[in-house]
Amino acid sequence: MGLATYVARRALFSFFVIIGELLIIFYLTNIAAPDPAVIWAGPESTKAQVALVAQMYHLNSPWYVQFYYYMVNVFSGNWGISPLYQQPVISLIEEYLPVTLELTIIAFVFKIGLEMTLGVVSAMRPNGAVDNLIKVTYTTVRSAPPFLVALGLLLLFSYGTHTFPSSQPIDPILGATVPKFQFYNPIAGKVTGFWLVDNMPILNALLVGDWAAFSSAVSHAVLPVVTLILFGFGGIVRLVKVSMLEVLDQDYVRTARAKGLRENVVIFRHALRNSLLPAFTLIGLVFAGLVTGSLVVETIYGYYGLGYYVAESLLTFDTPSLIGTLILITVVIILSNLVVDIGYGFLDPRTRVGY
Amino acid sequence: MSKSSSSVTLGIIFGNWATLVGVGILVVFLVLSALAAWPVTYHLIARYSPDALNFGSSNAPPSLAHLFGTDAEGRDIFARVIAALPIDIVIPFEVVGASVGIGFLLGTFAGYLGGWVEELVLRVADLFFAFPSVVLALTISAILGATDEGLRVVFTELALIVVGWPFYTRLARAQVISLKQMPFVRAAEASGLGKLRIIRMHVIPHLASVVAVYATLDMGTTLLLYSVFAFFGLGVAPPTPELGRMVYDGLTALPGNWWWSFFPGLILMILALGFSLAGEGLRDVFDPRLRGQR
Amino acid sequence: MSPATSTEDLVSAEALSVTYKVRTGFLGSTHRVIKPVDCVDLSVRKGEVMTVIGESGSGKSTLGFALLRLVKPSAGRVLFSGQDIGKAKGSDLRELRRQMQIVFQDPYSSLDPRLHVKDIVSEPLIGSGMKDPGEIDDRTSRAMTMVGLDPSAKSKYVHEFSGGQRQRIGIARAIVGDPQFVVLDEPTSNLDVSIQAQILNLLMDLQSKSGASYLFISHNMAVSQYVSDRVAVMYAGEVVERGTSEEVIGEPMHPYTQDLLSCVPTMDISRKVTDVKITGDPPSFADLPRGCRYSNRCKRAFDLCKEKEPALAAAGGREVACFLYHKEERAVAPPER
Amino acid sequence: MTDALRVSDLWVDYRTKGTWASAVRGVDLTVGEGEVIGVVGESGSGKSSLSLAIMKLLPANARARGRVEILGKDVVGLPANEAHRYRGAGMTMIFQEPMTSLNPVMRVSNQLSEAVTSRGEHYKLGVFRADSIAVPGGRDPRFAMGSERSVPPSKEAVEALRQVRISDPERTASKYPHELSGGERQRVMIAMSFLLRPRVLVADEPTTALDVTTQAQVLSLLLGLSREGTSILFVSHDILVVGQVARRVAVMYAGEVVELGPTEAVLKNPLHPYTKGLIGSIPSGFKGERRIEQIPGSPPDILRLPSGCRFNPRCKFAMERCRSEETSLKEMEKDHFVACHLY
Repeated sequence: MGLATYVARRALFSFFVIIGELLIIFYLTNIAAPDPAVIWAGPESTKAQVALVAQMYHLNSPWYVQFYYYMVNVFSGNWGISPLYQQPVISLIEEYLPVTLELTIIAFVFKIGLEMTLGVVSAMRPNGAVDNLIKVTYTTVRSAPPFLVALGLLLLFSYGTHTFPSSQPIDPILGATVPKFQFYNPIAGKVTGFWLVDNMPILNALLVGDWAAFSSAVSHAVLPVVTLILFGFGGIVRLVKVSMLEVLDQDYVRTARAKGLRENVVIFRHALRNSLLPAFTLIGLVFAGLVTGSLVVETIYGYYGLGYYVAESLLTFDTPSLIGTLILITVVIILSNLVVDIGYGFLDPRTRVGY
Repeated sequence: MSKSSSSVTLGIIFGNWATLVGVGILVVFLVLSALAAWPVTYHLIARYSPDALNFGSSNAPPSLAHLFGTDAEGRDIFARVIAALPIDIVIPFEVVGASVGIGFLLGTFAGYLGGWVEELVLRVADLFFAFPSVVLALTISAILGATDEGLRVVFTELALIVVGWPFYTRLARAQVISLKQMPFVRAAEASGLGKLRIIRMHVIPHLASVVAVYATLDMGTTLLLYSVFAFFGLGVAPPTPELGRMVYDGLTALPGNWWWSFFPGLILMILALGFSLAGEGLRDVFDPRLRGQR
Repeated sequence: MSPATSTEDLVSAEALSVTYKVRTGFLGSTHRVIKPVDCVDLSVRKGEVMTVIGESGSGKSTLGFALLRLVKPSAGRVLFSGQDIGKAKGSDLRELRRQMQIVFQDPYSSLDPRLHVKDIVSEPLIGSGMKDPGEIDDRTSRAMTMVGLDPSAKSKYVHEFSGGQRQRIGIARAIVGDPQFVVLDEPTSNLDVSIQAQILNLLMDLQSKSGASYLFISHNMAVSQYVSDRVAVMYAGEVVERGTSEEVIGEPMHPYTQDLLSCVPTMDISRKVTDVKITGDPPSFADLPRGCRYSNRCKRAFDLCKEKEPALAAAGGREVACFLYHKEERAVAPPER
Repeated sequence: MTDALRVSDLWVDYRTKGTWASAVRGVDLTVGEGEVIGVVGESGSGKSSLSLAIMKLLPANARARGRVEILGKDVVGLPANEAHRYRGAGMTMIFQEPMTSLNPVMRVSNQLSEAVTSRGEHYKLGVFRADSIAVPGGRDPRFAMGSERSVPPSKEAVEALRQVRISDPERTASKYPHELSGGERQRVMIAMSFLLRPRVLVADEPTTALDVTTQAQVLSLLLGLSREGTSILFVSHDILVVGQVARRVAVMYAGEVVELGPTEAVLKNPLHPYTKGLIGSIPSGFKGERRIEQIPGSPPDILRLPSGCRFNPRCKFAMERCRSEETSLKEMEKDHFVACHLY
């Protein structure tokens, strides 16, 4: 009952978020802009193209008619045509999204794991040598603009030592030969692929068992993943450290010790979970941060994913692509926040039931 | 106390020295950017004008003559970095200043007045919180900037403020809500002090210190964020030099002329570090919960 | 006991209720309404010390706050010298505020750490509209002297004072405007016994000198007995027994009051509180028993107690809300919970 | 009667502002088997530091000197990683704040079961045999991180909850601490002690945060525990509460024991002026009947202790000698000691 109410309320709120965002964008593109057709067609387009676009998006009609078609199009999946690629935005997203999703999820898992571990390690000996080293490292790293980290790694490991390749998600020669993953789909009743999975270079190679492609995809992903991990690094380290120190000072940790439990049991069973809890509230933000980071990271490494696509659209003022990806990213982030919050509710019994 | 001497040294350096270093960095950069208005600065410090073309020494690697090297047109990158400082420093102040102003005002009154005012402000702030703020700001900035290159930087700042204010609104409101429960505020109410006076005497002094900490830390973040906007061409219009854009422009010259991108990025990092260290120092002063255990 | 008391009411609460919304459900997704003060009638006479005794969660502090208009009642009203304080506005309200003051439990959080002592103490004067800095300064110094603080300390910050001295600052703030009514919300419960003695003696001296009415909120029987003329015992948001201190504490009638008193350790260590057989815990507002709110813990409860709620009515010289002393007809209307 | 706990010349120092300041100054105390001894003192008297030092649970910026023997074994000199062998079935502790003394993310039953497991391990080891190194690695799937499953509470846990008079113990066992009231939580803490069957229990203000009706129940449970052979060090600021449970009382002031004797003797015939003042400060009687005594001033800061007798600045009997010469405990009547130059 509680959970269902909660999810329903969140779903309703999420709907308003998307509507709100669409309103802002509609206002900017169709009303505030001095020449809406140019916005939609792109600044480089010819007069004829502009006229065509104006007709396509009903830009010569009154604003409420425009608004009607704008909303209908958004909710029916007709997200316009990218002037840059001359393809429907939705099919571009289909192509690029899985690549970035794979990259950010890998980075996310490693980042959370690494930061939490370092936070706990720092708290074991506050102001000790290890703690200070960690502190110096993250303070410096998080001040670096994401492109500087990417650039540094690129210069060192790609151009310098040639340890890792400098661009693309996979070696293009290998990439062309990897078959797409297929499986027997009991619902469709036939062998099909799965768009999300078979467009993820690492997972797809793994599932079809192409080891050459797999190792190529992995080595192409190393530098982007490391850069994403270092992007905004330290927030969780610090939070975990502070809350661990606080928890270690709590009465219930003393109770655990007074019970005669060994120190490692006290730390791992009693202190750890409580001190990791506050970090979970930051997890949604971390994920959103990684999505942002992927714009820069994919641009510099030429990693053809959603981030690269958004960056290209920004640089060429490709409005339909920008709006399409914005809506998509909003949905992804809303969903991830929902998952995080529900997960938090289950991890912390205090938030679960009211009495 | 069996701490190794090196760790104690690191601790001391990071305790008080860190704040000093942070403030030092900020002062140096503020002075430099103030001086950047006069051409004589470049001759004294960099020895070249940021716009002077010198095809004779184009693509020169870093050297004593050109500390950060030169670009394809032979312009001195060090001089161009100095020329880019004013805009890169002033933007965080403008953006954070405006966000703090709006957020502080809305949050304080929402928290103190309660009722429908609070409900409305909170809902709107929540709405903005649910947006992927950076991507939204980038999109807004790109849509508005598509038509007018000259106004792009203004649109970018607006976009950053649009996504920046909700944080301060929530921060201020949360602080006010907890202050409102404090017996000393209750006592002021019982004494017949007006709401405005209570806000002025009891709420704002407490709030200001907390907001100051976050604002200082946020300046560093905003600087980095703006550099990302500039990186994507959403900053000031060329030919005005701009650190983020210089990094982007330099990417084409990789791996050969790495210094085109590297030094502007490095300067951004040092500047952001300055804000971050100064903010951490403030936090230690104002937030006793974290005092001494950074 | 104290001869200065009159029978005229200074402050009276009429059918006063306070309700709060609390968040429940998954991540606070639903609300529930609780009623920490439930239809309470209470009056404080001119020049007397009235004590509200109650355990944690009995609603006693909320009641004190509502009497001062620091929380808004959901029903009922509070009269101060016949004037409805809920309706007062502007200069009337300022005058009321000057007449009614409060001393809080925690001497730390009740004093703004960023202000000088003089700014804290003079707050009620400024709140009542006093402008003349000379007069403000005079009265601040006088109030500080009265509570045993050196007026030369008025430019210090509160963190320079000990807990007991801080509580003196809080008392100075309360009395600086010569209020007729002061609410003392457990003013000594955070203090050590030796400091508590100093503060209690100070309060009693101030009260007898000024002739003001005090509403003392306490969970400590010995302290309540020591300071009060009259006593009201609260349980789960309701007053269950009310009368003079000699009656209620000397010869308690309500089973709750009796049990409460039997649990208080005294100098007579042969009387063991550990022999008292009381079960259960104080109820939570979210889960009140049917009928009389004490019926689930009461040793003398009978069928009627679990069905109807007894009303506060005269018995044995005081008022008691218990069916042992008056039968069915005194039940209140079926509770709407 | 053998001594379960023997504290001799115990000092506890805290590192503040670069120097060491002593919160406990040379305390000697013995607790017999099954005996309840009360320690009374105001804030800053060092009573909490004393309890933490006995439990070897002092914070990182504190150190203990002297001896604390549990059944003849000293724990002060013990390395930190061996202290756990003496806690649990050896000695355990109950804290003032029932709201924070249970782990908020673990079910009550699991926290109780831990006590059973811990006791088992101690028994396997032979509790005070420090030479037995091998500790069985009891891995209980219930306690794996994140898997806080609702396993049926162990019989022993339920039985312990019943013993501390919790109604519906099965349901309570499967709850989380935040779903319990303060009194219930403190009773869960006592149930834990019942399960551990410790030789020594340190109870640091165990009833201060509770209502009087709950306090009476908790006090009677503690007495029940002592009847089963547990020695209890009952620490409180309230001499009347201590009087209800303790056979002997130690009164602490500024880190020292200033008076020690049978409860009745100390309450009826206090010798030290501080004890007299403390008892005189307790409000009694109706309004206007009698004015309570008050001790002037406030307890000293451990960084700036007065010389001589620590109480002399607040003492109305203070003599010249009190300002210069320190005091030590003297036996005035049988088993009744006082540290005062008046005697």
